[in-house]
Amino acid sequence: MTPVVQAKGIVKRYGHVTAINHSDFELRPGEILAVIGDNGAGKSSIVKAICGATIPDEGEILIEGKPVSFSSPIEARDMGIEIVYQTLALSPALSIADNMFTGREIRKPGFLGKYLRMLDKPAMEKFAREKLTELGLMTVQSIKQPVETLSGGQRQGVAVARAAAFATKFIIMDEPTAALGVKESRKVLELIQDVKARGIPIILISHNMPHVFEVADRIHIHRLGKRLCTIDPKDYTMSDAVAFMTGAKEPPAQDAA
Amino acid sequence: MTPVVQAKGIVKRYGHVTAINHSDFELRPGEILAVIGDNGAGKSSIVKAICGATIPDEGEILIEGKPVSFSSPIEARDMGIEIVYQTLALSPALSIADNMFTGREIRKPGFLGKYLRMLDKPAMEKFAREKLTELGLMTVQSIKQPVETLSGGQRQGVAVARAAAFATKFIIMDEPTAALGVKESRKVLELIQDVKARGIPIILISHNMPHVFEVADRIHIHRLGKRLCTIDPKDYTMSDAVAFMTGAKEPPAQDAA
Amino acid sequence: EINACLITKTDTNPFFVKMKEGATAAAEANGINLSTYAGKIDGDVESQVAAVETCIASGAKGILITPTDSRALTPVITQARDAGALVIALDTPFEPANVADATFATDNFKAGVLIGQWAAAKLGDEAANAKIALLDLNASEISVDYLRDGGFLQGFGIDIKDPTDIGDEDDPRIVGHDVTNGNEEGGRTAMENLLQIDPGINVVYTINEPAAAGAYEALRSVGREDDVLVVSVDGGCPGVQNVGEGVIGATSMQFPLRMASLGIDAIKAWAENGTKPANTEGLDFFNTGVELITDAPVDGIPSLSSADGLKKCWG
Amino acid sequence: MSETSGMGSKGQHYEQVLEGSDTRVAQFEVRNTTLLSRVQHILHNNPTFVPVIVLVISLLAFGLIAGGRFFSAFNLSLILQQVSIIGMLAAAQSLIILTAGIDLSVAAIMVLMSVIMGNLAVNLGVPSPFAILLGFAGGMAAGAMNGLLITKVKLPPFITTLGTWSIFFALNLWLSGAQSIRSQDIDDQAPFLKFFGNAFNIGGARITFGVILMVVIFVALWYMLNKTAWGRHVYAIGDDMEAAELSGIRTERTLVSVYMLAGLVCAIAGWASIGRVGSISPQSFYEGNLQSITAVVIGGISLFGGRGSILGALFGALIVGVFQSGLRMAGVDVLWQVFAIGWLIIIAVAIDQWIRRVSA
Amino acid sequence: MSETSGMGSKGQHYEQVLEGSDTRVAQFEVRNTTLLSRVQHILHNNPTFVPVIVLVISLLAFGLIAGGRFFSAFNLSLILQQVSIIGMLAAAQSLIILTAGIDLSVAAIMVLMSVIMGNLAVNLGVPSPFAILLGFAGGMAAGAMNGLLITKVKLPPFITTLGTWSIFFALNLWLSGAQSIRSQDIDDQAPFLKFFGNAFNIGGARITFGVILMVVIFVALWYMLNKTAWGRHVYAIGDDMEAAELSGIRTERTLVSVYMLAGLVCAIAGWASIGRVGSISPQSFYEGNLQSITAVVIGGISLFGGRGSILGALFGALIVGVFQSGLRMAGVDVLWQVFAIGWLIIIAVAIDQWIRRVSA
Ligand SMILES: Nc1ncnc2c1ncn2[C@@H]1O[C@H](COP(=O)(O)OP(=O)(O)OP(=O)(O)O)[C@@H](O)[C@H]1O
Ligand SMILES: Nc1ncnc2c1ncn2[C@@H]1O[C@H](COP(=O)(O)OP(=O)(O)OP(=O)(O)O)[C@@H](O)[C@H]1O
Ligand SMILES: [Mg+2]
Ligand SMILES: [Mg+2]
Repeated sequence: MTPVVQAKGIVKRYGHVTAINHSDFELRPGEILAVIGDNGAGKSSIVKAICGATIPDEGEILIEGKPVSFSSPIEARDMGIEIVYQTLALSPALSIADNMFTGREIRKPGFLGKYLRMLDKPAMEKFAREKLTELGLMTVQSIKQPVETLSGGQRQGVAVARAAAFATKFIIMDEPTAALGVKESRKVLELIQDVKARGIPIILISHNMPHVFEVADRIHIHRLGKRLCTIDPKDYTMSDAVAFMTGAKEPPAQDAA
Repeated sequence: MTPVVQAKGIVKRYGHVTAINHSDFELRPGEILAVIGDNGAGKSSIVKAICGATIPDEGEILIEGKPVSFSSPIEARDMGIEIVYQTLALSPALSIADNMFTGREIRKPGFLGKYLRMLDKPAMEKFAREKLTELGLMTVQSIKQPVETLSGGQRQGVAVARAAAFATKFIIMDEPTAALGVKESRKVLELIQDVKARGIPIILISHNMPHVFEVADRIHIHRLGKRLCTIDPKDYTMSDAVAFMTGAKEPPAQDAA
Repeated sequence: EINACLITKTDTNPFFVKMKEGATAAAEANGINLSTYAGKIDGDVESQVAAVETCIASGAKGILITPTDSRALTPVITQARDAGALVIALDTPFEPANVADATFATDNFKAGVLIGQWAAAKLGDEAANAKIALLDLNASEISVDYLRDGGFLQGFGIDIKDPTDIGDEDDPRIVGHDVTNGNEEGGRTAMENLLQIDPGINVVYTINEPAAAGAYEALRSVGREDDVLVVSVDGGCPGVQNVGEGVIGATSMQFPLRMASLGIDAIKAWAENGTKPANTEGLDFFNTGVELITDAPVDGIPSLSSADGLKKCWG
Repeated sequence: MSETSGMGSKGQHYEQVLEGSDTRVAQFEVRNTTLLSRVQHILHNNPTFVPVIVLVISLLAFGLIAGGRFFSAFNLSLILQQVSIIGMLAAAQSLIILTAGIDLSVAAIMVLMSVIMGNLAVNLGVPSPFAILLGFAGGMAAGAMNGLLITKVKLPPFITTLGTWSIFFALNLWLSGAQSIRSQDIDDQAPFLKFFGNAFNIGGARITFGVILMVVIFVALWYMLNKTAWGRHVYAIGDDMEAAELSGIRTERTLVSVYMLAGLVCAIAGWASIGRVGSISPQSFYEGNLQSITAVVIGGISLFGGRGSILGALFGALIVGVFQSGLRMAGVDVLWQVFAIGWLIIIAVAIDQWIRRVSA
Repeated sequence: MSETSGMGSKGQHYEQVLEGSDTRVAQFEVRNTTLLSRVQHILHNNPTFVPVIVLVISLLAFGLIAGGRFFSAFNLSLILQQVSIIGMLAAAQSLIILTAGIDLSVAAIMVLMSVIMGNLAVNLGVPSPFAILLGFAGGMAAGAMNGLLITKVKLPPFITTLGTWSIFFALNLWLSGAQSIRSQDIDDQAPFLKFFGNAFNIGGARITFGVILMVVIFVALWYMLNKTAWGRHVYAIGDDMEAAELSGIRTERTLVSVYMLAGLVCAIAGWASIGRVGSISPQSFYEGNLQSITAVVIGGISLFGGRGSILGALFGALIVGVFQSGLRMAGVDVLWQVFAIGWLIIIAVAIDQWIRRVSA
């Protein structure tokens, strides 16, 4: 089966800092791929390179076997790729509903929508409320509230809900549960599994080993700017994974795939 | 023993949103107090009220038995209170060393420092590098690097190192390990215990139950803007704590302290 | 080869644009190499100082300048003269005038007096009950502004008190002063404002013809265009045309082209045999003259018709 | 693997209890203690009220100071006329300020386009509607130049428009030769250029088409900003450009469209200015850039972008107009008018900040 | 409690392996492929080079166009003199722009203070040094007014200084009666006011004390910004105000000190301007605000605050001076000078952005 994403020899330098150092990457259809690694290992950098949020200096990216070179994340999004950024990418002064729909707003039916391009706010608000309820974000007091008035975790919930609602090809989640509470994290993990059940593969960056081992089909271990190895969580323990990623143990000799 | 911090009936409203709803708070000498609660429960709000970063609408705060009303976090800091904010509070364009020392820079000895007020940059850089090494943040390539070029976790490391280095009264840490890797989180927990061993109490907000149960002496459970109860981690299980904080179970009838 | 400089107040006012054209043409005819400079806006002393310095540095034999501030430029002008350049003030005299070697200027006060007298004569006995609006330049009250304004009022027969201060008069016939920035938009707004204070205004003094055109639009919009006397100063061709069409009752024409060409001639003479131009008898400057242009001449005030004016106008 | 014994079928052991967790949406009682804070709250939720109230207060104040004349229908309609051109520029400026930009070139574009329309129609005999359309195209091109420099070359808007302001101003002087086109010549050759100078009277008030045009422009832009996706994108860009980009807004395209639209509005204002002034003068509106910014900030639109309603700019322009008219009627020197406007800016924005403080 | 079996003595079971983890600091080889990107890198690490290079290039270019006269020691020193006042304003402006502010009132403060000094010393007979000190105090007071409005009333700097600009301008016209004080009168009554007009010659160059003063101001401010804690705080505030506040900087006090210092520098520039112009003219330097901003941005200081070196502003001012002088010498019309300066701003800042792009 052709991988959904295949990246070869990606390099990204920032001045004297090397963020990605000839790294490979592979996401297979229908899987949840966890990406783990130390802080600053280059995890965010490599997924950003895949979705066009940064443009790599070297290397090749194939999506479903076809070479792509995105110049902006919008191109990736138009292909049905959704990303939950570590920085969330929400507009603080806009409402939750507006944020959920940026770039794909619903217009009113009929003349108003077609010619006057009027937005259908009630429809968008209803949808947004439903998605937040699915995630169990019950502390959000009003759906018209500007995002800047939400707590850190509530914001993360909004970003995750948005990605899950609109992805068709794959989703990248960069530490989606970092700021979330126990209950909310659990909901996100459930959501990830729901998405997978819909056949959409997911790249999950996380520092939470129990979460990673619970949901991942494969684990990509990133170290010093490159892929060290990929392991199957059924074959290795969390201790092994942590040992590989921190350099405490040598990784297994890798097979081709 | 007089509590280090005692807060009574704190209220904070933002327009129509109630962030703190007549909440109490208590930190005892030498202890690690964990604060847990759902996203948006008001954890960040209450600790910000304690350290002067927000000014509560109602209520009373005593520090070491003396009523205080901070009008800015600088006043709290001058008393030896350090905070690691959820948003970190680092200046992106300044170097790691500059960030560690903002507001308490080291001046050159002698005439240069005294009359020309010249900074002793080498001394500050050396100190900063030591502190980061203690935390195990080995991926930081240069101490003169602007903070904006660090990964999310590296930044958090800088903020934690700064607080630990300078606190004398107590430290508030708002989710200090949220963005940290396994190794780095571990270092932060060790650091927290070191700080406690120095006799400095710590308020630790965290969503990570294993961490909380590992280090906390007492756990403050926050729910819907107020303190629901405080529990001793030796008397209750993680499941109990989670059940209380999510409203799945009624909290125990609270004793006076 | 003779180097010379022309430094005007701005490059945006048609008056100076024309002056520059005149000087450039005269310089070409006389084989003089002329460089031109200007301030960015009225009052831009710094640009003019820099321009004079550049002229000194480039070894100019003569400098023609319309000082943007008649008092401010003295030191640099003195430097220029020390460096051997003939300095001639055009249009606006220095204070004192002998800062420059010579001044070729319109008597702005006289220009005001002419239109003031004309307006008073035109109204006859009604002049005692006139309601006068004065549309001035801007808040800074520079010399052209107070000279023309004061000249007009004095010509009209009003005590102007401090001649350098606008608006200190207490004659009840004055409805008010407002500023126009010397353009149509400002003229219109100012006229509207003053009409609000007293709709019965029947004499309007304007700092220049664009302001007059704007004032006329305001009058027209309230149907008063035919029963108000609008007077102005300048003598630009569009202004003279406006006199012909009844927009402006009378205007005092000045002669920027003449100033410029006289200036160039003087520099040539200075460069060739070291002679300096002389002032007009009884004045501390060489008066390049003002002519009253109106199609409704009154006795005792010599004037030209707009048709004749069009032959002499400058732009 | 024995190590993972802590994990149940559904995550960590302690997560098993989540089934029973509370599912209600949080609700708290709302109380506002003092009258002042209640007013502050109401205004906070309806920020456009603030300039409206300032406007009403200044109207009343000047009514008292300057007397009944000030309140005549005619005088009030006159203020509208005087405000109309700066109002349109303020509309254009608002669009740009909402994207966290600033446009120092709006007045330069306006004057340049009116000069182009005039030169074409009056001097070169191009039919007026055609000349006007060319002026509109020019306005959009000027806006596109700003927009492209900002998005493609990544220059800050302040710098870009500081530069293009000089450029447009120089072009304007060059094309016009610093000469005005006379009102009478326009009447003869191309009266259509003065279309917006036409007026009708209702009950003593004289309403020019230009005033109507200003209102129409504001309403249309308000609709676009508040009821269409494009408008939401404009706000999102002003709010946080990077977040907007990452969340799927074509920020560059939207920004260029904003600058082009602003350029078009300026060109329309240029046309309207011919009707208002009567003639076409390359020297007028030199201070129009700062005046438009003044109107926008008095109207409560944040210079940091993303916050405020474009209608605020309309009220802001009216407030300045009322002040100027009122001060003149009260016989205040130009000098002190300048002084008063300075304080007006500071006080109006201070009130606005006080209202916003509620949420800080 | 059996549930916690997953936890060892030191955290979770899987954390036990951390003992063996790698402890080296990460190192990567550094390679820059093309010559262009290498240049870009060097400049990126030394951003002040950029305006220096632009300055050298423009000097060479105008040397070619305008011929040898341009390169004479006298002409070059003349450019320095011409730049000195705007240069000092640019120094004040830089301070403020580094805090992410902007000051539209610098030139107004400067002129107002020179008028005050002149009125006191020449018209009222106050001894010159005393008049000058009062002017300095006035400059600091004006700066304090800006600073307090910005910190206490929380107005954006653009709006504050737009307002105070009007206020200072009106005061200036009022105090001076719109009249200049003549050079001769200053010579008679208070020659010390002209101190900075004195000059000495070295090899054909004429260096005024005003030029020296400008350089001294820049060096002093550079030292303060880069070598003292106060300077680091200024950068931190410009970078992220909230973070600066939370990380223990007394942001309000620092900001007020910045505005007061800028006001003082403006007052000093006001004194120097008397020496430069020779007289005291309330109308001069009307465009000084925008010119100082132009110098600052051409010098590579970010309008968003926190980035750039104050020395850049010096080079920025020199670049503009060289351009203006060169264009004048080459006989270019003012019209086209304005046009050229417009492009200069855009191109200089575009180059600067290109250099910065390396890290984006
Ligand atoms: N804009 C930038 N400029 C310079 N260096 C950068 C930039 N962005 C990232 N880096 C560097 O690249 C390296 C990788 O960063 P990245 O954000 O990809 O790490 P990460 O694996 O996502 O870490 P974390 O788990 O902390 O999020 C880090 O050393 C960081 O300092
Ligand atoms: N500036 C603000 N304006 C309006 N509402 C706010 C503001 N700050 C916080 N809130 C609201 O107050 C409530 C408590 O927020 P707080 O940040 O204290 O939560 P928290 O317990 O720290 O959550 P998290 O675990 O997600 O960080 C939330 O509902 C939030 O929406
Ligand atoms: Mg990351
Ligand atoms: Mg929080």
